[in-house]
Amino acid sequence: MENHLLSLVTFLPMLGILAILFVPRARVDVIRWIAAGATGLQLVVALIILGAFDSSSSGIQMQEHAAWIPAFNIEYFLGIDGLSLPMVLLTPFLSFLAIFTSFSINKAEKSYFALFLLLDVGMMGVFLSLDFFLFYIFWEVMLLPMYFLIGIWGGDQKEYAAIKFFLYTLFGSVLLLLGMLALYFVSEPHTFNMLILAQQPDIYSQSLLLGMNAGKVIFLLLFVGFAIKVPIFPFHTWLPLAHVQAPTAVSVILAGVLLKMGAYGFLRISFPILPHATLWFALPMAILGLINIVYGAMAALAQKDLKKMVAYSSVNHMGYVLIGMAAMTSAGMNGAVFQMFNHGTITAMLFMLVGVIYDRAHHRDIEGFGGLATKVPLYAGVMGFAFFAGLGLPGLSGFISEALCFIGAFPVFTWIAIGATVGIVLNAAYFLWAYQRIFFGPLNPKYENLEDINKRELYTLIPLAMITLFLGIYPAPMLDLMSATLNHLVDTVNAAGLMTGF
Amino acid sequence: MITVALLILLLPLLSFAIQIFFRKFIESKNGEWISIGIQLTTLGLAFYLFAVMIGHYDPHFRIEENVTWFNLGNFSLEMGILIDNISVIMLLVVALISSLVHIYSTEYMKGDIRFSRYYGFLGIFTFSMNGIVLANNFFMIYVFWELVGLSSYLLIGHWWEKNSAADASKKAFITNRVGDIGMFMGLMIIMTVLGTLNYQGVYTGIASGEWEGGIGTLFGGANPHTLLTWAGILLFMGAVGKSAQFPLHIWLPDAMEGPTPVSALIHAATMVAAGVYLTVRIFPILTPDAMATVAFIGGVTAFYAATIAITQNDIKKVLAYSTVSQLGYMIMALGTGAYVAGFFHLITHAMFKAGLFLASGSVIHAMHHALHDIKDHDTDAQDMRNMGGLKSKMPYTYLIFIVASLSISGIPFFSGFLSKDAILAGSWAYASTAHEGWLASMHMAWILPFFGFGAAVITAFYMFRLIFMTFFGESKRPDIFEKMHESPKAMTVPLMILAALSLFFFYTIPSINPFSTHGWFSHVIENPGTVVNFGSTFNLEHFEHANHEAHMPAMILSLIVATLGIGFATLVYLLKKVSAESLASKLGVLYKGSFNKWYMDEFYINGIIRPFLKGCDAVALFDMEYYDHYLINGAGRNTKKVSSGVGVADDLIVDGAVNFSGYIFQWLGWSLKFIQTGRIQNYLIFALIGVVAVFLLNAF
Amino acid sequence: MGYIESYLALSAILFVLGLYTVSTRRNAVAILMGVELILNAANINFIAFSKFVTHSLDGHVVTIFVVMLAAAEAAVALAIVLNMYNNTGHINVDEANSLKQ
Amino acid sequence: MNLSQIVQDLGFLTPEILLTGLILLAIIYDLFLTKETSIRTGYLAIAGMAIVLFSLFAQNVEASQGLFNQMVAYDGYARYFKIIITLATILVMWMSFQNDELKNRTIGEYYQLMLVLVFGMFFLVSATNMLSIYLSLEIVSIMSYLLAGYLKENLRSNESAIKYVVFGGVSSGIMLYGISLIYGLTGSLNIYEIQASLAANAAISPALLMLAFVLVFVGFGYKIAAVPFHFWTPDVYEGAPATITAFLSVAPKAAGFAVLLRFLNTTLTLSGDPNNIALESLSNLDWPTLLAGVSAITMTVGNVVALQQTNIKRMLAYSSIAHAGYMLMGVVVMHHNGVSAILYYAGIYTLMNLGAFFVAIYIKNAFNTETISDYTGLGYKAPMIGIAMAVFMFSLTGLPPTGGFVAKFYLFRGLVGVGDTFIWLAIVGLINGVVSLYYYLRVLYFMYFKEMNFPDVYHRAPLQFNILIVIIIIPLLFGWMIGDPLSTWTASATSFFVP
Amino acid sequence: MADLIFWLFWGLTVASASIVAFSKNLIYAVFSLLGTFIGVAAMYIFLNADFVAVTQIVIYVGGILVLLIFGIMLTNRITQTVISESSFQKMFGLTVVFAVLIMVLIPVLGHTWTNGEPMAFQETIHQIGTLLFTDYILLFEVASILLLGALIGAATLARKER
Repeated sequence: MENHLLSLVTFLPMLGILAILFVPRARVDVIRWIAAGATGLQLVVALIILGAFDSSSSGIQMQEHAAWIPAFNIEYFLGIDGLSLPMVLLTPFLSFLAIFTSFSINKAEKSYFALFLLLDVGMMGVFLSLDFFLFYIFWEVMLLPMYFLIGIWGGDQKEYAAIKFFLYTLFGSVLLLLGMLALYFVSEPHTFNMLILAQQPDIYSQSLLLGMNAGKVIFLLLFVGFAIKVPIFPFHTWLPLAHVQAPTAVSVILAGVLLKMGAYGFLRISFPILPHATLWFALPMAILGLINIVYGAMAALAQKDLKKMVAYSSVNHMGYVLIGMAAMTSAGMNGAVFQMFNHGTITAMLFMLVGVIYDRAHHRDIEGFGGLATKVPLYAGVMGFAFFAGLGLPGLSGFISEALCFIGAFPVFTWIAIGATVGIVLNAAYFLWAYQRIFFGPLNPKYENLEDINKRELYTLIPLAMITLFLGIYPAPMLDLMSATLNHLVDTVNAAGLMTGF
Repeated sequence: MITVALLILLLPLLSFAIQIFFRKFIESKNGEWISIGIQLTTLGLAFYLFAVMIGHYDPHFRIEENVTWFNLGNFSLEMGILIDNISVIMLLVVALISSLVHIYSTEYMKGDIRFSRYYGFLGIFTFSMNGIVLANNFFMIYVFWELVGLSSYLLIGHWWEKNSAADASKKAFITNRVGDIGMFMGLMIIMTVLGTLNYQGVYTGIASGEWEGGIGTLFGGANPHTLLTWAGILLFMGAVGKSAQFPLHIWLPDAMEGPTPVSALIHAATMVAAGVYLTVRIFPILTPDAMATVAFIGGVTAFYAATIAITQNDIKKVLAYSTVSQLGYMIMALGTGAYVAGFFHLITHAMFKAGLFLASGSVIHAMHHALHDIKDHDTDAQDMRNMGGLKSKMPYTYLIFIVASLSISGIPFFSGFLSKDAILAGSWAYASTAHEGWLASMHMAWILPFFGFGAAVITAFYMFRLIFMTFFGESKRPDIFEKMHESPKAMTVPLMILAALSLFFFYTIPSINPFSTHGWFSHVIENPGTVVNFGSTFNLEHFEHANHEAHMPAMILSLIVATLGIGFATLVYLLKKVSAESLASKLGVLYKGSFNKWYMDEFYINGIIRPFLKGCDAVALFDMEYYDHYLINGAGRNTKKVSSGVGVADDLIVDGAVNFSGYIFQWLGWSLKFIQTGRIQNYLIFALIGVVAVFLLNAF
Repeated sequence: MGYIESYLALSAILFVLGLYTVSTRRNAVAILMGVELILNAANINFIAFSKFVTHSLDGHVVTIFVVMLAAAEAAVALAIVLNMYNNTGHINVDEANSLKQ
Repeated sequence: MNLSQIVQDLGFLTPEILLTGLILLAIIYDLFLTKETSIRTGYLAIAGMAIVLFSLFAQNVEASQGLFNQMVAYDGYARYFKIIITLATILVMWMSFQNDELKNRTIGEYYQLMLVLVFGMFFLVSATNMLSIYLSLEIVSIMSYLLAGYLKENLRSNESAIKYVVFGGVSSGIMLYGISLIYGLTGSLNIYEIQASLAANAAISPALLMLAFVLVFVGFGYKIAAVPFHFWTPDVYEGAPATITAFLSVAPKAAGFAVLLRFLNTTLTLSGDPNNIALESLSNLDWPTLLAGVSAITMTVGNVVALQQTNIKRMLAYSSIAHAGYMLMGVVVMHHNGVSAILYYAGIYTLMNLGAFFVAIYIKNAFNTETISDYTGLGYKAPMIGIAMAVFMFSLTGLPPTGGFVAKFYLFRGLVGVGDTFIWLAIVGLINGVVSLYYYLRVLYFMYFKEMNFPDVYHRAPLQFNILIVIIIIPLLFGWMIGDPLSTWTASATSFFVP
Repeated sequence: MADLIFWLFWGLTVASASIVAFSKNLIYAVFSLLGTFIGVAAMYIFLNADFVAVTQIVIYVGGILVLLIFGIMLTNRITQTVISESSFQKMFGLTVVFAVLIMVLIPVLGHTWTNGEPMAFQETIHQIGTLLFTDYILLFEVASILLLGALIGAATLARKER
C-alpha cells in the first residue's frame, strides 16, 4: 500500500515554516498559532499512522520508496515499524506541547518558531528514514536549528553551550559518516538501504577493515556517534550544559526526543546490521549503562541547580535504556524502548516545570527556595507527580520500563543489573531531597507573592501526566505496538550469535 | 467475590480522587464524610468477605483471578486478585482500622489547613494497602509496596512546614527503597528462574523441581539451594524495610512526625505489618538458612527496639519503638516457623497498637489544646515529662491505655497474650529442635528465645512506665493540667472499639478459653509448611510437635517475665522505690546508648550518607570541573584566568570552542601565522624549502 | 661542446642563480631579472634536448613561445612595479608587507 | 596538419571563437565609452558570456576529439569545467556591478581582462600538451596579476599584484624547468606521448622522475594554492579587489584542478586512459602518496590558520586553501569516484565560496567593515544577509542539508571506497571538518549570538543583490535534494579524450 | 678552438649571471644580464639553434633588457645611491638555493641522456615557421590573445586615470 502518510508527517512542519515566513514579525500571535497548528496537524497525522499501523507484524510498514541519487544507490526510503512508532508518536506530541511552552518566548519569535519547526522535521526524519544516507541528513539537519535555538534564546552561557553541543555532536556525526561509508563499501551490493544492509550480517563479521574485524570497527565508529547523543559516559558532558542553557521548550525537546535518537540509532542500525559486533560489545555497553546510572545519579545528587539535576537525571535514566538493550532479551529490549518513550514524557514534564519556576523566581538554585508547597500547592502537586514519575514510582510509566530493563538484563548481566539497582535508591534520593529543599520547610519569605502555575502551563503538563499515568497502569497498548518488531530484532541478533557460537 | 474485592480495592481510590480534585467544595461542606462513607462501605464489604470466608471455614479457601497485564510475546506479566483466608483477614483489619482512623480524624484533624488532602491521602493509602493484600503475585505486591511507601511519604510529610516532618518523610521513603532493592533483586531471581511471579506458580515451581532446571547460567550456574536461600532473603529485604526491621528500622520512629492517626493506621497497624504479610507469603519458599536469617533479624529487632523504648520520653516515640519491637516478634515468629503465631500477632498487634496510638493521640490532642489555650507554643505536647496524673482528666483514654498495655505485655485474657505466647513458644521450639539453618549450625538458636523473653520483660516495663508517667502521680505542669479534658466522642468511640478488640475472645471463638489457641483463627490459618524439597528443609511436623511441647513452659515463663516487667515499672515509676535518675546514672553507658537509640542514626549519617554525598560532590566536581574542563575542553587552559581579562561572553565562546578543538590547534595556528610574514620572498624561500623537502622525502 | 651535460649544468646553475636572485633581491626589477634567468635556464634545456635527445624542433618552438611570454610578463610586471612606485615612491618588495596577519 | 584539418578542428572551438570575438568586441566597444558609461562593457561581457554558456551547452561531446595536433582536447570533462568557469564569471561580473571598490573609475578594461582570463582558463582545462598547459597557465596568471592590481591607486591592491607577479612568475618558471626535463626524458610535449614513453621506460631513475614531477607540480600547486605554494593566497586575496578575490578563489582554482587531474590521470598512470574506473600510478613514481601528504597538510594548515583570522577575506582565503586540500583527496584515490567527486566539489564550491565572498563584499559596501567581530548583530539588522551567510558557512563546513555536505560526502566516499590505504586521510579530513566548524561558526556567533537587538528599520539589500544571492542559494540548498542533477552530470562529465 | 670558445661563453654566462645574483649595484646587475643573454644566445648557436639565438638577442636584449633598464631608471633617481641596494636573507637564501642546486644536479647529471648522434646542423627558420603555422597554429593564435590582453592590462595600469 503506497500512501504518503510518512512523508506528510515528516514535512508538515515545513509548511508551517513557509507560512510563518510570510507573516510579519509583529504578528506574534499568528506565528505562534501557525506553529501550534503545524505541530498539531502533525500529531493528528501521527495518530492516523498509529491507527493504520499493524502491530502484529514485525516488518516495515507504509514504506515509501523513491530513487533519489541513483548514482550511489541512495534512496528516499521511509518506513515505520514497532521501533520507530513510539518515537514517531512522541516527537509531534512533545513538539506540540513545547510550542505552547514556547509562548513565553519574547524575542525574535518568528525565527524561533521557524527553527523549532525545522528541528521537528529533522527529528521526524531521523525516526522514519530507512536509508542510512537519508538518516544521516536528517540527523545533521536537526543540529543546525538546535544550535541557534540554544545560542540565541538560551541562558547566560548560551554561546558556550551551543558551540559545545555543536562540536560534540559534529564530532560524533563525523565518525558516524565514516562508519556509514564503511558499511556502504563493505556491503554487497553497495547500498545505504538499511534493510538490505541488515540482510548480510556475515559480510561484516568476516571482512577486514584496517586489519581488524570490519563489523567491530564499524560498530565502534557508529557507537561513538550514537553514544554522544544518548549520551553515554564519557561523552555526556555536553548534556548538562546544553540542557541548562537551552530555553525550556528546547530542553524539553533535547531531553525528550534528541536523547532518544542515539539509542534509536543503535537499535535501528548497529544492532540489526552488525549483530555479531553487537554481541561482542554488549557487555561493555551494559557496563557503560551501569556507569551512566550510578554516575548520573551521583552527579544529580550533588547538583545545586535544579535544571542541572534534571539534566543529570537524564544521564541516569538513559543508563537503564542501555542496560535493557544490551541484554538482548525480549523484556530488556521492550523495556529499553518503552523507557525511551517514558523518559521522553517524564523528562519533558520535569523541564517544563523547571521552566515554570524559573519564569517566576528567575533562578533555579535548589537551596534558594524553601517551603513553596504552601504558596503554590498546585505547582507542588504537579512537580511531585513528575518527580515521582522520575523516580520510578509504580503506577507511573517509568516504573514499568525500568523494571523491564532490569528484569531483562538480569539473566544476562546479573551483576551489572544488581549493581544498577542502586539507581533505584539514588533516584529517590535526589528527587526527594530536591523536592524537600524546594517545597518543604518554612516558607522562604522572598516568595510570599509567588504565583501558582497558570492555566496554559498546566494544560501543557496535563496530557503528559495523563500519558504517564495511563501507561503506568496499563502499558499494554504501547508495548503491543512495539513488541513484535523488537522481539524479531532480539531473535535476529541472537541468531547471529548462535551461528558463530557466541 | 472478585468484584467485591475489586470494590474494596478501588473505592478508597475514589475517595482519594474526590478529596483531591474537589477540594474546595469538600472543605466547605464537611466533605470528609464522603471519605468516611466510602470507608465504611469497604468495611462492610470486608465484613461480607469475612463472612463468606468464615462460612467456608476451610483452611484452603482460595479464590484467584488473573488477567494478563501485558504480554511481550515470550515475556508477560500478570495482575490478579487472590482471596484467601489471610487476605480476607488482613482486608478486614485494614478496613476496620482505616474506618476508625477516618472517624477519629474528624476531630483530631479538625481545622487543619490541609484537611481534605489528608483524607485523600488516607484514601490512597488504604487503596495501596488493599492492593498489597489482594495481590496474587510478587510483582504486583511490589507495585503496591511502593505505593504505600508513597502514601506514607505524603502522610508523614503532612505538616511539611516542619523541617523534621519533611526530613522524616524523605527518610522513610528512601530507607524503604533500600529494602525494596533487595526485594526487587529477589523478584528478578525468581522471574528469571521460574518465569512467573504468581505465588502459587512460584510454590509449585519450586516444589516440582522447575527451580533446579531453570537456573541455567544464572550466577554461573548457582547451587539451587543457595540461590533459593538468597532469593528468600532478598525478598525478605523488602519486609526489613517496610516492617522497620534492624538495620532499616531507623525511619519508623521519625515517621511519628506525621499526624497521630496516621501513625496508628500506617505506622503501627497496617503498612508496617505489610512486611510481615510479605514474609507470610514467601514463607513456603524460605530455606532453613533463610528462615534462620529472618528469625535472627526479627529477634534482634524485637530486643534491640525494646531496649530503646525504655528511655524515650516522647510518648509516641515509646510507642514507635514498641511497634518496631513487636514487628520483630512477628518476623521472628515466621523465621522460627511459627507461621500462625506470627500472623496472629500481626492481627492482635494491629488492634492494640492502633488503640495505643489513638489513645496517645487523644492525650496529645488534649495537651495540644491545653497548651494552645495558655498560648504556650514551646512546650512539646508529646513529652511525657510534661504529663502526669491524667487519669482523672481523661478516664476513657486511661482505661483504653490500660487494656492495650496489658494486651501488649502478654497478660492473659487479652489478645496479646495469645499471640505473643505462641511466638515465644515457637522460638523455644525452634531452639530446641533446630537442626537446619545457620543459627542452628552455629549453636545460636537459643538466642532467639532469649531475645523473645528479654524483649517481653522490657515491653511490660516500658509500657507501664509510659502509663505511670502519663496517667499517675502528680502533674508536672499544673497550668496545663487545669485545661485538660477528655477528647470528644468521635475520638473515644473508635478507641473503645479497638480496646474491645484487644480482648481475647474475638480470636478464640468458638472457644472461650483465654489460654486456648484453638479458635477460628487457628483453624482457618494453618502453617503451609515449605515447598522446598531439596537441600535441607524445614520439617513442619517436627516443628509442630516441638511447638506443642514448648507451649506450656513458654506460657509460664512469659507470664513470669511480664509480671516482672510490670512489677519493676511499678517500683520505679509508681511507687518511686527506685529513682529512675539514679538508675540511669548507674547504668551509664547503657542508658546513654539506649537514650540515643544506640547511635544508629548517627552511624548512618556520618558513616554512610555524608561520605556518600561527599562522593557525589566529588563526582559532580570531577564531571564538570575536571573531566569536562580539562579533558574535553582541551589541554591545560585556565578558563578563569582568561575570563578575567577578556569579555566574558567572548571568552566563553573562544574558550569553549577552541578548548575543544584543542589548545594544540590554537598554538599551531598561532605559530603558522608568523610564517605569513607579508614578505613575498620569505614565501618563496619557504616554498623552495617545501619543494626540497617533498623531493627528499619522496625520491629517497 | 659535445656533451649535453655541460649545457644541463649551465642551465642548472642559471636556474639556481635565478632562484637566489628572486629570493634575496629587494628591488622589484632585480627580482624580474631573476625570473628571466630561470626562464633562460629552462630554454637552454629545451634547445639542448632538441639537439641531443629528441632531434626535433619542438624545443625551439617552445623556446620562442617562452621568450614571447617572458616579454609579455616583463611588460605587465613592470607596469605593476611602476604603479607601485607611483604610489609608494620605492619598489622594494620586502617593504610591501602591509598584507599579513 | 593541413588547412582542411585546421578548419575542421576550428569547428569544435565555437565557444572559444565566440569568446575571442567577444573580447575584440568589448575592446572596440569600450573605445566609444566614457568613464561614466564604461560599465556598459560589463553588460556586454555578461551578455556575451551568456551566449558562450549557451554554446557550451550546445556542444555535443559524445565523441571526444583531440584538436590541433592534440594541443587541446574536446571532451565532456573540459566542457564541464568551462561551464563552471562561465557560470562563475557571470556571477562575479554581476556582483562587480555592486562592488563599491569599482565604482567611479574606468571599468571597461576590467571586463576585457576578465574575458581574456576566461579565455586562458578555457584552454587550460582542455590543454593536452605541455606547451599549451604552460601557455594557458601563463595567460591565466598574467591576467590575474593585472586584475589583482586593478585598483592602481590603492596600495593594497598594488602590493597584492606585485606579490602575485613575483610568486607566479617564479612558480611558472620552475614549472617550465620541470617541463623541460620531461621533454628531455620523453622527447615529446604531448601528454599522451609522454605517458607512452614513461610507461615504456621503467628504467628512469625515480629521483629524476620525481624531480621533474615536483618541479611541474610547483606550477599546479601554486595555481590551486596547495601547501607549501599557498603563501601568496591570503595576501593577494586580501589586497585584490574583492570581486576579483572571489573570482580567483573559484575559477582559476577549478581550472587548476582540471588540468592537474587530467595531467596526472593521463600522463602519470600505467594505462594512460583516465576513462578507466580505477587507475594505477607509474611504478617508479608514487605520486598519490605524495599528494595525499600534500592534501593532509594543506587542509590542516588552511583550517588551523583560518582559526586565527579576524579579517573575513583572509579567513575565506585560508578556508579556500583548506578546500583545495579537501579536493586533493579526490585526486589521490585514482578512481572514477574520486574524479566525479572533484567535479562535484568544484561545482558546489564555486557556488558556496562565491556566495560567502559576495556577502562579505556586500557587508563591506554597506557597513564598511571586513573584520569579523564587527559583524555583531548583523543577523538582526539585515536578516536576508544573515540567513545567506549562515547557509554559506554551513555549506562550507559541510553540514547537511547544504550542497557542501554532499560534495564532501562524495569525496569521502571516494576515499573510503578504495580500501584502507587512505582511511587515514579521510580521518584527517573529517577532523579538519570539525576544526573548520569553529571559525565558520564564529561568523554566525557574531552575527547572531553576541548581541541581540532589533533595529526599528531593517537594512534592506538592493533587489539585484538579493536575486543574485537567491540564485546561488537555491541550487546550493535544494539542488541535491531533487534527484541531484549535478551528480548525474558529473558522472557523465568524466569522459576524457584519449587518442 | 671551438671548445675554447664554448667554455669562454659558458664562463661568461655563469659569471655574468652570478653578478646579476650577487652584485650590490643594481646597474651592474642589469648590465651583466646583457652578458648572460648574449652567453645564452651563444649556447643556442652551439646547439644549432640559429633562429632561437637571433630571437634571444632581438627580444631579450632589444626588448626585455631595455624594458628592465627603463624600469630601473624610472624608479630611481640616478643620483640616488640606493641603486646599489642590498639584498636580504642572503645566507638563508644561499643555503636553500644550494640545496636546490644539489637536488637538480645529481639526478640530472646522473641520467644518461644521449640518444644516438646529436642532430646535425641544419637551417631551422623554415621548419620553425612551418611548425608555428601548422602544429602550433592554435597556440600561436592563443598567444596573440595573451599579448593583446597583456597590452591592454599594462596600458591600463601604466596610464593616468582619464
